Amino acid sequence: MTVTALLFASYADALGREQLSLDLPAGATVRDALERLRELPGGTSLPPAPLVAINLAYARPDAMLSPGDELAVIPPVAGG
Amino acid sequence: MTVTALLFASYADALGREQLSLDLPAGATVRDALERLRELPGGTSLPPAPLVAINLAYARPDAMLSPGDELAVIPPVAGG
Amino acid sequence: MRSAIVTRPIDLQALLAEVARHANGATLLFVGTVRDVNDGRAVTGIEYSAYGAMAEAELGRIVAEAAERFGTTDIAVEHRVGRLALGEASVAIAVAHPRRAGAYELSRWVIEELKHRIPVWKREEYVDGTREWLDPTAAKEPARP
Amino acid sequence: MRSAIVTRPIDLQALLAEVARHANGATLLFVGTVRDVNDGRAVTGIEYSAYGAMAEAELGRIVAEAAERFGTTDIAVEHRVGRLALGEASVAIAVAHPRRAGAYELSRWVIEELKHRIPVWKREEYVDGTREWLDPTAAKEPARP
Repeated sequence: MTVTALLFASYADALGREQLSLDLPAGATVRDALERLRELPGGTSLPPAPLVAINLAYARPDAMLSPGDELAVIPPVAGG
Repeated sequence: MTVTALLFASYADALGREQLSLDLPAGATVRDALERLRELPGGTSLPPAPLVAINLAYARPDAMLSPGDELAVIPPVAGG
Repeated sequence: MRSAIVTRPIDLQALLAEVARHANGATLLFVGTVRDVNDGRAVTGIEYSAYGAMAEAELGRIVAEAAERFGTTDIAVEHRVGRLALGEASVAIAVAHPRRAGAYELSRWVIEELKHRIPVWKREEYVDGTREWLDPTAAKEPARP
Repeated sequence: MRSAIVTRPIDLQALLAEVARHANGATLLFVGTVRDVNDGRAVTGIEYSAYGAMAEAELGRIVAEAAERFGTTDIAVEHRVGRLALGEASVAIAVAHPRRAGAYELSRWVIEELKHRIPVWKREEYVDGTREWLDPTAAKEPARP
Protein backbone atom coordinates (compact mmCIF):
# COMPACT_ATOMS: atom_id res chain seq x y z
CA MET A 1 0.00 0.00 0.00
CA THR A 2 1.00 3.62 -0.43
CA VAL A 3 0.83 6.31 2.24
CA THR A 4 1.86 9.95 1.98
CA ALA A 5 4.41 11.13 4.56
CA LEU A 6 4.63 14.80 5.46
CA LEU A 7 7.63 16.45 7.10
CA PHE A 8 7.72 19.89 8.70
CA ALA A 9 10.06 22.55 10.03
CA SER A 10 13.37 21.08 11.31
CA TYR A 11 12.42 17.57 10.10
CA ALA A 12 11.78 18.86 6.57
CA ASP A 13 15.14 20.67 6.71
CA ALA A 14 16.92 17.51 7.87
CA LEU A 15 15.52 15.28 5.13
CA GLY A 16 15.47 18.02 2.51
CA ARG A 17 11.85 17.42 1.58
CA GLU A 18 8.34 18.11 2.85
CA GLN A 19 6.40 15.26 1.28
CA LEU A 20 7.05 11.75 -0.06
CA SER A 21 5.23 8.53 -0.87
CA LEU A 22 6.01 5.39 1.10
CA ASP A 23 5.28 1.89 -0.17
CA LEU A 24 4.55 -0.28 2.83
CA PRO A 25 3.26 -3.83 3.32
CA ALA A 26 -0.36 -4.27 4.37
CA GLY A 27 -0.66 -4.04 8.16
CA ALA A 28 2.29 -1.67 8.52
CA THR A 29 2.26 0.61 11.56
CA VAL A 30 3.44 4.15 12.19
CA ARG A 31 6.61 2.66 13.64
CA ASP A 32 7.29 0.79 10.39
CA ALA A 33 6.85 3.97 8.37
CA LEU A 34 9.24 5.84 10.66
CA GLU A 35 11.88 3.09 10.18
CA ARG A 36 11.59 3.62 6.43
CA LEU A 37 12.03 7.39 6.83
CA ARG A 38 15.14 6.87 8.97
CA GLU A 39 16.79 5.02 6.08
CA LEU A 40 16.58 8.13 3.89
CA PRO A 41 19.45 10.64 3.64
CA GLY A 42 19.22 12.84 6.78
CA GLY A 43 16.73 10.41 8.31
CA THR A 44 18.89 9.52 11.30
CA SER A 45 18.28 12.94 12.74
CA LEU A 46 14.64 12.03 13.41
CA PRO A 47 14.17 11.32 17.13
CA PRO A 48 13.36 7.74 18.25
CA ALA A 49 9.67 8.48 18.86
CA PRO A 50 8.51 11.68 17.20
CA LEU A 51 4.94 12.95 17.41
CA VAL A 52 2.86 11.70 14.48
CA ALA A 53 -0.59 12.35 13.09
CA ILE A 54 -2.68 10.24 10.74
CA ASN A 55 -5.22 12.13 8.64
CA LEU A 56 -5.03 15.32 10.76
CA ALA A 57 -5.28 13.71 14.23
CA TYR A 58 -2.51 12.66 16.61
CA ALA A 59 -1.81 8.92 16.54
CA ARG A 60 0.21 6.38 18.53
CA PRO A 61 3.36 4.65 17.21
CA ASP A 62 1.56 1.29 17.04
CA ALA A 63 -1.38 2.63 15.02
CA MET A 64 -1.98 0.67 11.79
CA LEU A 65 -1.82 2.52 8.51
CA SER A 66 -4.34 2.20 5.69
CA PRO A 67 -3.83 2.79 1.98
CA GLY A 68 -3.93 6.49 1.12
CA ASP A 69 -3.35 7.65 4.70
CA GLU A 70 -1.61 10.98 5.27
CA LEU A 71 1.08 10.40 7.90
CA ALA A 72 2.61 13.56 9.35
CA VAL A 73 5.81 13.53 11.39
CA ILE A 74 5.55 16.44 13.76
CA PRO A 75 8.49 18.27 15.38
CA PRO A 76 8.01 19.63 18.91
CA VAL A 77 5.23 22.18 18.47
CA ALA A 78 5.87 25.83 19.28
CA GLY A 79 2.69 27.73 18.49
CA GLY A 80 1.22 30.69 20.31
CA MET B 1 -13.63 72.01 64.57
CA THR B 2 -15.52 71.49 61.35
CA VAL B 3 -15.27 68.47 59.06
CA THR B 4 -17.12 67.77 55.85
CA ALA B 5 -19.08 64.52 55.74
CA LEU B 6 -19.88 62.91 52.40
CA LEU B 7 -22.61 60.33 51.83
CA PHE B 8 -23.05 58.12 48.78
CA ALA B 9 -25.48 55.80 47.04
CA SER B 10 -27.87 54.09 49.50
CA TYR B 11 -26.53 56.15 52.44
CA ALA B 12 -27.19 59.40 50.59
CA ASP B 13 -30.70 58.16 49.81
CA ALA B 14 -31.31 57.22 53.46
CA LEU B 15 -30.26 60.59 54.89
CA GLY B 16 -31.58 62.58 51.93
CA ARG B 17 -28.29 64.40 51.39
CA GLU B 18 -24.84 63.89 49.93
CA GLN B 19 -22.81 66.37 51.93
CA LEU B 20 -22.96 68.17 55.27
CA SER B 21 -20.74 69.98 57.75
CA LEU B 22 -20.21 68.51 61.20
CA ASP B 23 -19.07 70.55 64.20
CA LEU B 24 -17.06 68.27 66.44
CA PRO B 25 -14.90 68.76 69.52
CA ALA B 26 -11.11 68.70 69.07
CA GLY B 27 -9.84 65.12 69.23
CA ALA B 28 -13.05 63.64 67.83
CA THR B 29 -12.73 60.32 66.01
CA VAL B 30 -14.46 58.78 63.04
CA ARG B 31 -16.68 56.93 65.51
CA ASP B 32 -17.78 60.23 67.09
CA ALA B 33 -18.65 61.64 63.67
CA LEU B 34 -20.68 58.56 62.83
CA GLU B 35 -22.62 58.91 66.09
CA ARG B 36 -23.51 62.44 65.07
CA LEU B 37 -24.68 61.25 61.62
CA ARG B 38 -26.87 58.59 63.24
CA GLU B 39 -28.79 61.29 65.13
CA LEU B 40 -29.92 62.86 61.84
CA PRO B 41 -33.25 61.94 60.18
CA GLY B 42 -32.68 58.61 58.41
CA GLY B 43 -29.37 58.18 60.21
CA THR B 44 -30.37 55.01 62.04
CA SER B 45 -30.18 53.12 58.74
CA LEU B 46 -26.38 53.52 58.72
CA PRO B 47 -24.77 50.20 59.74
CA PRO B 48 -22.88 49.98 63.06
CA ALA B 49 -19.43 50.11 61.43
CA PRO B 50 -19.56 51.39 57.85
CA LEU B 51 -16.45 51.77 55.72
CA VAL B 52 -15.03 55.28 55.96
CA ALA B 53 -12.35 57.30 54.24
CA ILE B 54 -10.54 60.43 55.39
CA ASN B 55 -9.19 62.67 52.62
CA LEU B 56 -9.53 59.99 49.90
CA ALA B 57 -7.98 57.05 51.78
CA TYR B 58 -9.66 54.32 53.83
CA ALA B 59 -9.46 54.95 57.59
CA ARG B 60 -10.23 53.06 60.81
CA PRO B 61 -13.12 53.90 63.16
CA ASP B 62 -10.72 55.13 65.87
CA ALA B 63 -8.82 57.48 63.52
CA MET B 64 -8.71 61.08 64.83
CA LEU B 65 -10.20 63.82 62.70
CA SER B 66 -8.55 67.16 61.98
CA PRO B 67 -10.18 70.47 61.10
CA GLY B 68 -11.15 70.58 57.43
CA ASP B 69 -11.00 66.84 56.93
CA GLU B 70 -13.23 65.25 54.32
CA LEU B 71 -14.88 62.22 55.93
CA ALA B 72 -16.64 59.88 53.49
CA VAL B 73 -19.07 57.21 54.65
CA ILE B 74 -18.85 54.46 52.09
CA PRO B 75 -21.56 51.89 51.34
CA PRO B 76 -20.46 48.38 50.32
CA VAL B 77 -18.57 48.95 47.08
CA ALA B 78 -19.79 47.35 43.87
CA GLY B 79 -17.49 48.49 41.10
CA GLY B 80 -16.28 46.59 38.10
CA MET C 1 0.84 52.89 33.57
CA ARG C 2 -2.36 54.87 33.77
CA SER C 3 -5.76 54.63 35.42
CA ALA C 4 -8.83 56.81 35.22
CA ILE C 5 -12.49 57.12 36.08
CA VAL C 6 -14.25 58.20 32.88
CA THR C 7 -17.73 59.28 31.86
CA ARG C 8 -17.43 58.35 28.17
CA PRO C 9 -17.28 54.95 26.45
CA ILE C 10 -13.99 53.11 27.03
CA ASP C 11 -11.73 52.87 23.96
CA LEU C 12 -10.39 49.31 24.17
CA GLN C 13 -8.06 49.70 21.20
CA ALA C 14 -6.44 52.72 22.85
CA LEU C 15 -5.90 50.83 26.12
CA LEU C 16 -4.24 47.97 24.24
CA ALA C 17 -1.96 50.40 22.43
CA GLU C 18 -0.86 51.91 25.75
CA VAL C 19 0.62 48.65 27.04
CA ALA C 20 2.23 47.45 23.79
CA ARG C 21 6.01 47.05 23.99
CA HIS C 22 8.38 44.74 22.13
CA ALA C 23 9.62 43.23 25.38
CA ASN C 24 6.14 41.79 26.02
CA GLY C 25 5.00 38.43 24.70
CA ALA C 26 1.52 38.41 26.25
CA THR C 27 -1.18 41.05 26.38
CA LEU C 28 -4.43 40.55 28.27
CA LEU C 29 -7.52 42.74 28.08
CA PHE C 30 -10.29 42.26 30.63
CA VAL C 31 -13.62 43.95 29.92
CA GLY C 32 -16.50 44.00 32.39
CA THR C 33 -19.87 44.54 30.73
CA VAL C 34 -23.45 45.12 31.85
CA ARG C 35 -25.35 41.80 31.97
CA ASP C 36 -29.01 41.39 31.15
CA VAL C 37 -29.70 39.23 34.20
CA ASN C 38 -28.51 39.41 37.80
CA ASP C 39 -29.66 37.05 40.56
CA GLY C 40 -32.46 35.93 38.30
CA ARG C 41 -33.86 39.43 37.63
CA ALA C 42 -34.01 40.91 34.13
CA VAL C 43 -31.85 44.04 34.04
CA THR C 44 -32.27 46.91 31.55
CA GLY C 45 -29.26 49.02 32.53
CA ILE C 46 -27.00 50.09 35.37
CA GLU C 47 -26.28 53.50 36.83
CA TYR C 48 -22.68 53.58 38.11
CA SER C 49 -21.89 56.24 40.65
CA ALA C 50 -18.57 56.92 42.33
CA TYR C 51 -16.80 58.95 44.95
CA GLY C 52 -14.84 60.26 42.00
CA ALA C 53 -11.75 61.77 43.61
CA MET C 54 -11.19 58.79 45.87
CA ALA C 55 -11.98 56.24 43.16
CA GLU C 56 -9.26 57.84 41.00
CA ALA C 57 -6.83 57.85 43.93
CA GLU C 58 -7.56 54.26 44.99
CA LEU C 59 -7.36 53.00 41.40
CA GLY C 60 -3.99 54.72 41.08
CA ARG C 61 -2.80 53.01 44.26
CA ILE C 62 -3.95 49.60 42.98
CA VAL C 63 -2.12 50.07 39.68
CA ALA C 64 1.06 51.24 41.45
CA GLU C 65 0.93 48.22 43.79
CA ALA C 66 0.37 45.89 40.81
CA ALA C 67 3.35 47.41 38.98
CA GLU C 68 5.60 46.75 41.96
CA ARG C 69 4.21 43.28 42.63
CA PHE C 70 4.43 42.06 39.01
CA GLY C 71 7.44 44.02 37.81
CA THR C 72 5.85 45.86 34.89
CA THR C 73 4.38 49.29 34.28
CA ASP C 74 2.44 48.13 31.23
CA ILE C 75 -0.94 48.52 32.89
CA ALA C 76 -3.84 50.72 31.75
CA VAL C 77 -7.20 50.74 33.52
CA GLU C 78 -10.40 52.70 33.01
CA HIS C 79 -13.64 52.50 34.98
CA ARG C 80 -16.66 54.20 33.50
CA VAL C 81 -19.42 55.84 35.54
CA GLY C 82 -22.88 57.11 34.59
CA ARG C 83 -25.77 55.21 33.06
CA LEU C 84 -24.69 52.20 31.01
CA ALA C 85 -26.84 50.14 28.67
CA LEU C 86 -26.71 46.34 28.36
CA GLY C 87 -23.43 45.12 26.90
CA GLU C 88 -21.56 48.38 27.51
CA ALA C 89 -18.14 48.19 29.16
CA SER C 90 -17.99 49.44 32.75
CA VAL C 91 -14.35 48.56 33.30
CA ALA C 92 -11.39 47.60 31.13
CA ILE C 93 -7.95 46.46 32.24
CA ALA C 94 -5.14 46.13 29.70
CA VAL C 95 -1.88 44.57 30.87
CA ALA C 96 1.17 43.23 29.09
CA HIS C 97 4.00 41.07 30.39
CA PRO C 98 6.95 39.20 28.95
CA ARG C 99 5.24 35.87 29.81
CA ARG C 100 1.61 34.78 29.70
CA ALA C 101 1.52 33.47 33.27
CA GLY C 102 2.50 36.92 34.52
CA ALA C 103 -0.12 38.61 32.35
CA TYR C 104 -2.94 36.40 33.66
CA GLU C 105 -1.93 36.79 37.31
CA LEU C 106 -1.51 40.55 37.00
CA SER C 107 -4.84 41.06 35.25
CA ARG C 108 -6.72 38.95 37.77
CA TRP C 109 -5.06 40.69 40.70
CA VAL C 110 -6.05 44.13 39.43
CA ILE C 111 -9.73 43.25 38.84
CA GLU C 112 -10.07 41.60 42.26
CA GLU C 113 -8.49 44.55 44.08
CA LEU C 114 -10.58 46.99 42.05
CA LYS C 115 -13.82 45.18 42.90
CA HIS C 116 -13.01 45.22 46.61
CA ARG C 117 -11.48 48.65 46.97
CA ILE C 118 -12.70 51.37 44.66
CA PRO C 119 -15.66 53.42 45.92
CA VAL C 120 -18.07 52.80 43.06
CA TRP C 121 -21.71 51.77 43.41
CA LYS C 122 -24.21 50.46 40.96
CA ARG C 123 -27.95 50.84 40.85
CA GLU C 124 -29.52 48.20 38.65
CA GLU C 125 -32.64 49.03 36.68
CA TYR C 126 -35.13 46.20 36.15
CA VAL C 127 -37.74 45.51 33.49
CA ASP C 128 -40.53 46.25 36.00
CA GLY C 129 -39.26 49.84 36.29
CA THR C 130 -37.80 49.47 39.79
CA ARG C 131 -34.15 50.06 40.60
CA GLU C 132 -31.92 49.04 43.45
CA TRP C 133 -28.44 49.71 44.82
CA LEU C 134 -26.42 46.52 44.76
CA ASP C 135 -24.87 45.35 48.01
CA PRO C 136 -22.37 42.57 47.34
CA THR C 137 -22.01 42.01 51.10
CA ALA C 138 -25.73 41.31 51.62
CA ALA C 139 -26.95 37.74 51.92
CA LYS C 140 -28.38 36.57 48.62
CA GLU C 141 -32.17 36.46 48.46
CA PRO C 142 -33.64 33.05 47.75
CA ALA C 143 -33.60 32.25 44.03
CA ARG C 144 -36.65 33.56 42.23
CA PRO C 145 -38.75 31.22 40.13
CA MET D 1 -17.52 29.81 18.40
CA ARG D 2 -14.91 30.01 15.68
CA SER D 3 -11.23 29.28 15.16
CA ALA D 4 -8.93 29.77 12.21
CA ILE D 5 -5.36 29.74 11.02
CA VAL D 6 -4.85 33.00 9.13
CA THR D 7 -2.14 34.58 7.01
CA ARG D 8 -3.22 38.22 7.54
CA PRO D 9 -3.02 40.45 10.62
CA ILE D 10 -5.49 39.49 13.35
CA ASP D 11 -8.38 41.94 13.82
CA LEU D 12 -8.74 42.08 17.61
CA GLN D 13 -11.81 44.30 17.54
CA ALA D 14 -13.59 41.80 15.29
CA LEU D 15 -12.75 38.90 17.63
CA LEU D 16 -14.15 40.84 20.59
CA ALA D 17 -17.35 41.58 18.68
CA GLU D 18 -17.82 37.88 17.93
CA VAL D 19 -18.07 36.91 21.61
CA ALA D 20 -20.19 39.86 22.81
CA ARG D 21 -23.57 38.85 24.25
CA HIS D 22 -25.76 40.51 26.85
CA ALA D 23 -25.66 37.40 29.03
CA ASN D 24 -21.91 37.88 29.54
CA GLY D 25 -20.42 40.01 32.28
CA ALA D 26 -16.76 39.38 31.52
CA THR D 27 -14.80 39.37 28.27
CA LEU D 28 -11.14 38.43 28.09
CA LEU D 29 -8.82 38.91 25.14
CA PHE D 30 -5.44 37.21 25.15
CA VAL D 31 -2.91 38.34 22.55
CA GLY D 32 0.44 36.66 22.01
CA THR D 33 3.01 38.93 20.35
CA VAL D 34 6.51 38.59 18.96
CA ARG D 35 9.09 39.54 21.62
CA ASP D 36 12.38 41.25 20.90
CA VAL D 37 14.36 38.90 23.15
CA ASN D 38 14.20 35.15 23.73
CA ASP D 39 16.58 33.23 25.99
CA GLY D 40 18.85 36.25 26.02
CA ARG D 41 19.15 36.57 22.21
CA ALA D 42 17.96 39.67 20.35
CA VAL D 43 15.18 38.65 17.96
CA THR D 44 14.22 40.58 14.80
CA GLY D 45 11.19 38.56 13.72
CA ILE D 46 9.61 35.11 13.67
CA GLU D 47 8.54 32.91 10.78
CA TYR D 48 5.52 30.84 11.85
CA SER D 49 4.86 27.73 9.82
CA ALA D 50 2.05 25.23 10.29
CA TYR D 51 0.64 21.94 9.17
CA GLY D 52 -2.30 24.05 8.08
CA ALA D 53 -5.08 21.51 7.69
CA MET D 54 -4.29 19.78 10.97
CA ALA D 55 -3.71 23.03 12.84
CA GLU D 56 -7.20 24.16 11.80
CA ALA D 57 -8.66 20.80 12.82
CA GLU D 58 -6.86 20.63 16.17
CA LEU D 59 -7.73 24.24 17.00
CA GLY D 60 -11.37 23.43 16.24
CA ARG D 61 -11.20 20.45 18.59
CA ILE D 62 -9.68 22.58 21.36
CA VAL D 63 -12.41 25.20 21.03
CA ALA D 64 -15.15 22.56 20.99
CA GLU D 65 -13.69 20.93 24.12
CA ALA D 66 -13.45 24.33 25.81
CA ALA D 67 -17.08 25.09 24.96
CA GLU D 68 -18.22 21.87 26.57
CA ARG D 69 -15.93 22.20 29.57
CA PHE D 70 -16.82 25.82 30.38
CA GLY D 71 -20.42 25.91 29.18
CA THR D 72 -20.16 28.72 26.65
CA THR D 73 -19.75 29.00 22.90
CA ASP D 74 -18.51 32.58 23.11
CA ILE D 75 -14.99 31.71 22.01
CA ALA D 76 -13.11 33.05 18.98
CA VAL D 77 -9.49 32.15 18.24
CA GLU D 78 -7.11 33.02 15.44
CA HIS D 79 -3.51 31.93 14.97
CA ARG D 80 -1.50 33.73 12.34
CA VAL D 81 1.26 32.11 10.27
CA GLY D 82 3.93 33.59 8.00
CA ARG D 83 6.65 36.07 8.84
CA LEU D 84 5.78 38.35 11.77
CA ALA D 85 7.62 41.46 12.87
CA LEU D 86 8.31 42.44 16.48
CA GLY D 87 5.13 43.31 18.36
CA GLU D 88 2.80 41.68 15.85
CA ALA D 89 0.10 39.33 17.15
CA SER D 90 0.67 35.64 16.42
CA VAL D 91 -2.38 34.43 18.33
CA ALA D 92 -5.51 36.00 19.81
CA ILE D 93 -8.15 34.35 21.96
CA ALA D 94 -11.39 36.18 22.75
CA VAL D 95 -13.75 34.59 25.27
CA ALA D 96 -16.77 35.83 27.16
CA HIS D 97 -18.53 34.34 30.15
CA PRO D 98 -21.27 35.38 32.57
CA ARG D 99 -18.66 35.57 35.38
CA ARG D 100 -15.05 36.72 35.41
CA ALA D 101 -13.68 33.59 37.07
CA GLY D 102 -15.04 31.53 34.20
CA ALA D 103 -13.59 33.89 31.61
CA TYR D 104 -10.09 33.70 33.11
CA GLU D 105 -10.12 29.92 33.46
CA LEU D 106 -11.47 29.41 29.95
CA SER D 107 -8.97 31.76 28.34
CA ARG D 108 -6.03 30.18 30.13
CA TRP D 109 -7.19 26.67 29.29
CA VAL D 110 -7.42 27.48 25.59
CA ILE D 111 -3.93 29.05 25.34
CA GLU D 112 -2.28 26.18 27.23
CA GLU D 113 -3.95 23.52 25.06
CA LEU D 114 -3.14 25.49 21.92
CA LYS D 115 0.54 25.77 22.87
CA HIS D 116 0.80 22.05 23.49
CA ARG D 117 -1.35 20.70 20.69
CA ILE D 118 -1.47 22.68 17.48
CA PRO D 119 1.16 21.78 14.86
CA VAL D 120 2.77 25.19 14.46
CA TRP D 121 6.50 25.88 14.50
CA LYS D 122 8.46 29.07 14.75
CA ARG D 123 11.82 29.96 13.34
CA GLU D 124 13.32 32.92 15.17
CA GLU D 125 15.48 35.39 13.30
CA TYR D 126 18.33 37.00 15.24
CA VAL D 127 20.20 40.29 14.85
CA ASP D 128 23.30 38.39 13.69
CA GLY D 129 21.34 37.14 10.65
CA THR D 130 21.03 33.53 11.83
CA ARG D 131 17.72 31.79 12.35
CA GLU D 132 16.66 28.74 14.29
CA TRP D 133 13.64 26.50 14.76
CA LEU D 134 12.49 26.68 18.37
CA ASP D 135 12.20 23.44 20.29
CA PRO D 136 10.32 24.02 23.56
CA THR D 137 11.14 20.45 24.62
CA ALA D 138 14.91 20.96 24.33
CA ALA D 139 16.97 21.62 27.44
CA LYS D 140 17.68 25.31 27.77
CA GLU D 141 21.18 26.33 26.76
CA PRO D 142 23.19 28.05 29.49
CA ALA D 143 22.32 31.74 29.74
CA ARG D 144 24.38 33.88 27.40
CA PRO D 145 26.30 36.83 28.79
